[in-house]
Amino acid sequence: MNVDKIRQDFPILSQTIRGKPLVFLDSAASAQKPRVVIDAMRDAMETQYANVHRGLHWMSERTTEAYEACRDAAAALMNAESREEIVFTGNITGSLNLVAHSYGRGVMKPGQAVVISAMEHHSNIVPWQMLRDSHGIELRVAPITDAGELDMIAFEALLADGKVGLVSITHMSNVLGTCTPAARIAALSHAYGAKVMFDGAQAIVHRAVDVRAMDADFYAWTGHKLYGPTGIGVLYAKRELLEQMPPFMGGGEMISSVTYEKTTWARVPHKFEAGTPAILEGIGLKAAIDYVRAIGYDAMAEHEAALTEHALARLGRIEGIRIFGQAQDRGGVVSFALDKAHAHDVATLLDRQGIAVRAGHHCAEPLMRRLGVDSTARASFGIYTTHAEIDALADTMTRVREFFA
Amino acid sequence: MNVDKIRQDFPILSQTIRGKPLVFLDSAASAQKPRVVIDAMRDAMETQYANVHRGLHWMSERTTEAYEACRDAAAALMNAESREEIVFTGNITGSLNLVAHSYGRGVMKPGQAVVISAMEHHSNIVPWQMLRDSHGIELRVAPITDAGELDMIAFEALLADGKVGLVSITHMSNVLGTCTPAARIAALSHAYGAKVMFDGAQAIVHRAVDVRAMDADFYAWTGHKLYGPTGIGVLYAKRELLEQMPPFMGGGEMISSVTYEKTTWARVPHKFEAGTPAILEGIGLKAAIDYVRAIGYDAMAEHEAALTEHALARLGRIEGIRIFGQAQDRGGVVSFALDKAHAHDVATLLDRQGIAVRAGHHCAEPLMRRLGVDSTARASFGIYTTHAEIDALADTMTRVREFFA
Amino acid sequence: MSFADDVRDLYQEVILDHGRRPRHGKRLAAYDVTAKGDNPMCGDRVEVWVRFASDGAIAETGFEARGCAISVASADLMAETVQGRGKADTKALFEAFRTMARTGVCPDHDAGLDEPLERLAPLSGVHEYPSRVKCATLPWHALDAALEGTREASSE
Amino acid sequence: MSFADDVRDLYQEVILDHGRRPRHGKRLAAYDVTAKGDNPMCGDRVEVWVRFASDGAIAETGFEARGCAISVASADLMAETVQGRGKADTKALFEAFRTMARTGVCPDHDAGLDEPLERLAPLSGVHEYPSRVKCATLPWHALDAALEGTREASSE
Ligand SMILES: Cc1ncc(COP(=O)(O)O)c(C=O)c1O
Ligand SMILES: Cc1ncc(COP(=O)(O)O)c(C=O)c1O
Repeated sequence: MNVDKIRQDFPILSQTIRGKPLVFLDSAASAQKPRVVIDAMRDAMETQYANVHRGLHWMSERTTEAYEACRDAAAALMNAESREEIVFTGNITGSLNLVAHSYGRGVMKPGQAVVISAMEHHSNIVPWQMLRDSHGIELRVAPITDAGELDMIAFEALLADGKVGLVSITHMSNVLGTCTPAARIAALSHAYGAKVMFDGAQAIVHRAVDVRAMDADFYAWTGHKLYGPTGIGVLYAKRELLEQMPPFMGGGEMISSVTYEKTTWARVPHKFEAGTPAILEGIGLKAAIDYVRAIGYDAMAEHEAALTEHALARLGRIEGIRIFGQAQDRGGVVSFALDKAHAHDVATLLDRQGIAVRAGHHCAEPLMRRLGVDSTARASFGIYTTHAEIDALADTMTRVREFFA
Repeated sequence: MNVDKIRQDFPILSQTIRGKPLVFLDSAASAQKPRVVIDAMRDAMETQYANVHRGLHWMSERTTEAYEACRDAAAALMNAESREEIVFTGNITGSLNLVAHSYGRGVMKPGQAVVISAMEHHSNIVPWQMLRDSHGIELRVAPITDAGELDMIAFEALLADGKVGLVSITHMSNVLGTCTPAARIAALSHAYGAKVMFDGAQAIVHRAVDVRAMDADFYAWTGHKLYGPTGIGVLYAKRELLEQMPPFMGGGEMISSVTYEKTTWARVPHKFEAGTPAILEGIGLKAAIDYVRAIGYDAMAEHEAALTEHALARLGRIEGIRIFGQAQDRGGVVSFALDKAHAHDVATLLDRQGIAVRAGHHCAEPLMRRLGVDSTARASFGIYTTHAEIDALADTMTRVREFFA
Repeated sequence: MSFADDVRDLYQEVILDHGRRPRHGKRLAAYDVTAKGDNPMCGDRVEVWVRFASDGAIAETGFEARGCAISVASADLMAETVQGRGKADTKALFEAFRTMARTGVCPDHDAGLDEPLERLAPLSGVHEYPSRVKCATLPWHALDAALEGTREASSE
Repeated sequence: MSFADDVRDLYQEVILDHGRRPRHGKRLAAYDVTAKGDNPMCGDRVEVWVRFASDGAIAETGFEARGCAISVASADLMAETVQGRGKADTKALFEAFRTMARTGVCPDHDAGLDEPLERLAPLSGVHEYPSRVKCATLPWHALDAALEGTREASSE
């Protein structure tokens, strides 16, 4: 994998920030977009755009094809059995809420339980709290070990009483970088009669996801982290579940026929896609998926593993830096704290040098409490990240530490 | 208003379709995008992109500013009292479902009623049916006259028993072109103790919307019809209502603090915006709003009134064509049917000549039944539509009629 | 090109003719199987009735359609071409027709299908109009449902 | 430019000093009003206590802050500059400081504010870092809430 060449695909990377070359280490929040994505969206708007699905004219038909090609691409990317198992939403938060409504309120029964883990993003906590509070579902939290891994024994214990209807767990923590053993989680969940969903927002950026191999019932992710546009999220769900679930939002596109008395739903996946879809975003995401697949997950994973190792080594040598998470299996995200300075001050000082990291609770307040901190700084890597950028981070951190000493 | 000049702002309009110049008369389904919108989105991706709101670094701050500027622009466009009254969703369908959930399930009580009209889009029917079926809310349908106007006497009668909690009515029909008297509808609704929402998907494209002058409680529209990108919808709601309503979706961005036991919500409007927002789409929509305001609603309304009059005159002279809707106050949408041919055949024959119209039920099946047809053909106009294009439509319709005679 | 020339690629005379005056556009008084087809996307609806001969071949097909010229013509041409065919044969013809409607080219097929496919060929113009392909295949979906003993089909 | 030079536009020595060793960073044993301030976006939290003199002017302000150097330094500089000021005067100072933090320039103001604004001027560098403006204004929001008799403030 030729990172220099890849960097040329991302126009934004040549920007300067406060007079310094941009060092973008905030890809886990949202990734930058390659030229193919930018061009795909622009070309659509310049040469081939109309509303989709119901149009009988040329522009509409061509736009429908271009947009629906994203469904095929997403299905292939995840190795879904069929394109009908792919539902588009607005972001992964939308995907998780869809399942919390349509499966949680629509299929689960009061008295059942949902299991999440202690390292979830708010998007995989709050929908279940709302389900708990409105639908009488118990919310159980599987603990993590001090290394930041899912405690599999405690996890299994939570399933033991057979009340768990759904397990919803991150496939990769956006704070600790921990990758969770999806196939084992799924097998255990199924053994105790629970369905299983993975929050793949981070995981799908770093490794090949095979929903059939891991036997996921639901798998959700978000376009903007996979080098695609904002405004589009993806939900994979086994067809039988989609068939079983009532719709979430009502409106155009998701109906088969409407009378005031009775409305019948469109076939899956359209039953879950109300209103004009994110057409341009689907076209952009298709280009992003193609781009990622052309590079290949093997190369990406290898690159990011090397970067992560380098970052852990370099940051680990700086006195006063604490690194969070020592999972065996981890992706390209490193959270850290400096003893003498608040994470916000760290982020600002780095920003002043053109280095973009995130600082705060990373939408994971309960995990922050588990780690005993209010906030951390986080550097996260993409396909365009270089070893030199990590060196710049580490060198600057040394000076930040001196500055606040 | 110089239409020739405006057309140059829309790159797509110079395309040819099946060897003929594109005559795009399907703007009511989704409008084409001016160069400023395309450029705004491209520039963001090329020069200034990161996730918003929580970032402390330069890119994130600048992107937040650019994105949030759309909220100011939308508030100003609608004359909202404050920017906090603007909630972003995925499309207007998302806006309507948000209100059906957060106001319908969250604030209304079983036994209350919702009033819609007989000329609603499915997006303003199905969410209320779902509310009816899950929450014990009655759904009442205000009839329309044979001219295609809201029957105000019958409408008032539906309010009389004081059970109506919410009125949700289109501000302009996407089939008949009828504009409804929003201020009168609001005054009546309020007189009987009901809140009122308008589906402004079509209206806001054709005329200035002043939510305070009409005293709307909710007003919803969708970006892609106002020359903006897909993937973003807008909901205006009075602040006191937003404060009162529980959130719809849970996740990142919409919380103030999260513990497993108790989560508190962010301030309005963020309480209703879960997950990474449609950042690029907000930036694009801001450009679209600026573009529209620079042209001015007076000029746009005048242009479209002239086009509509011309279309009604030209199509009205063709034997065998039936035009639907004779409202006094109407926008740039003309639905029609040909006696000897099905609307789909009409649309295909027009398409073969490069003329894009929509044919079908226009996501308004109950209205089709009211009109006594299965489908209609619909020509709809935008700021770039010319009289010559309407002549092309009329000339071709004459030949279509001959062809099927 | 004139207007008429332009549109002849799809609306050939035979289609207009069968669309306007379908020969088989009626409910059969006596039938063995029946099914409905529905295209919710555009509202087309068709109902077919089939009577079998004693050897199991299709003796007669009738239909009622609400829809465009393409779907009516396709239903009528279908009724015409399946007459005398067995179930397997009819299914093979459906498959071949479907490919033709989607791609515009006739797929490799059994020599036995030469003649019926030629009769159906005027409909191959729909492949240029993807949203109309379903109009052409809807009656076939309904027929297939009838032969299979399911009562409803959708070409969505 | 060296690293230190680069960052001095925001982290001036006086800020570092007050951030590290706040003089007023303690709860008052006796106080008249108190309030909390919260910035949910970044988790900063500050609590202020105020004791009035007999003429109604602020006699002393103490605070406890959990947050970054900017918010702690701002709280400390605030406590220093509001000492001896009346309520109206303090509010005027808050307004002027807020403008300075947002824009980097000192707004038109009463001559009486010359001296305190000069003391707060080191914080004006935040205007280059919009997300940090709230860190600087949070203690002021809390103080304002205390003076107004509301118990909670947010700089969100
Ligand atoms: C009147 C009306 N309401 C609602 C909608 C739905 O808009 P969207 O599909 O963007 O949610 C439309 C357009 O399709 C419309 O014309
Ligand atoms: C693990 C994880 N889950 C969920 C999300 C939420 O994604 P989005 O904001 O696109 O809905 C994120 C990113 O913010 C994440 O990292």
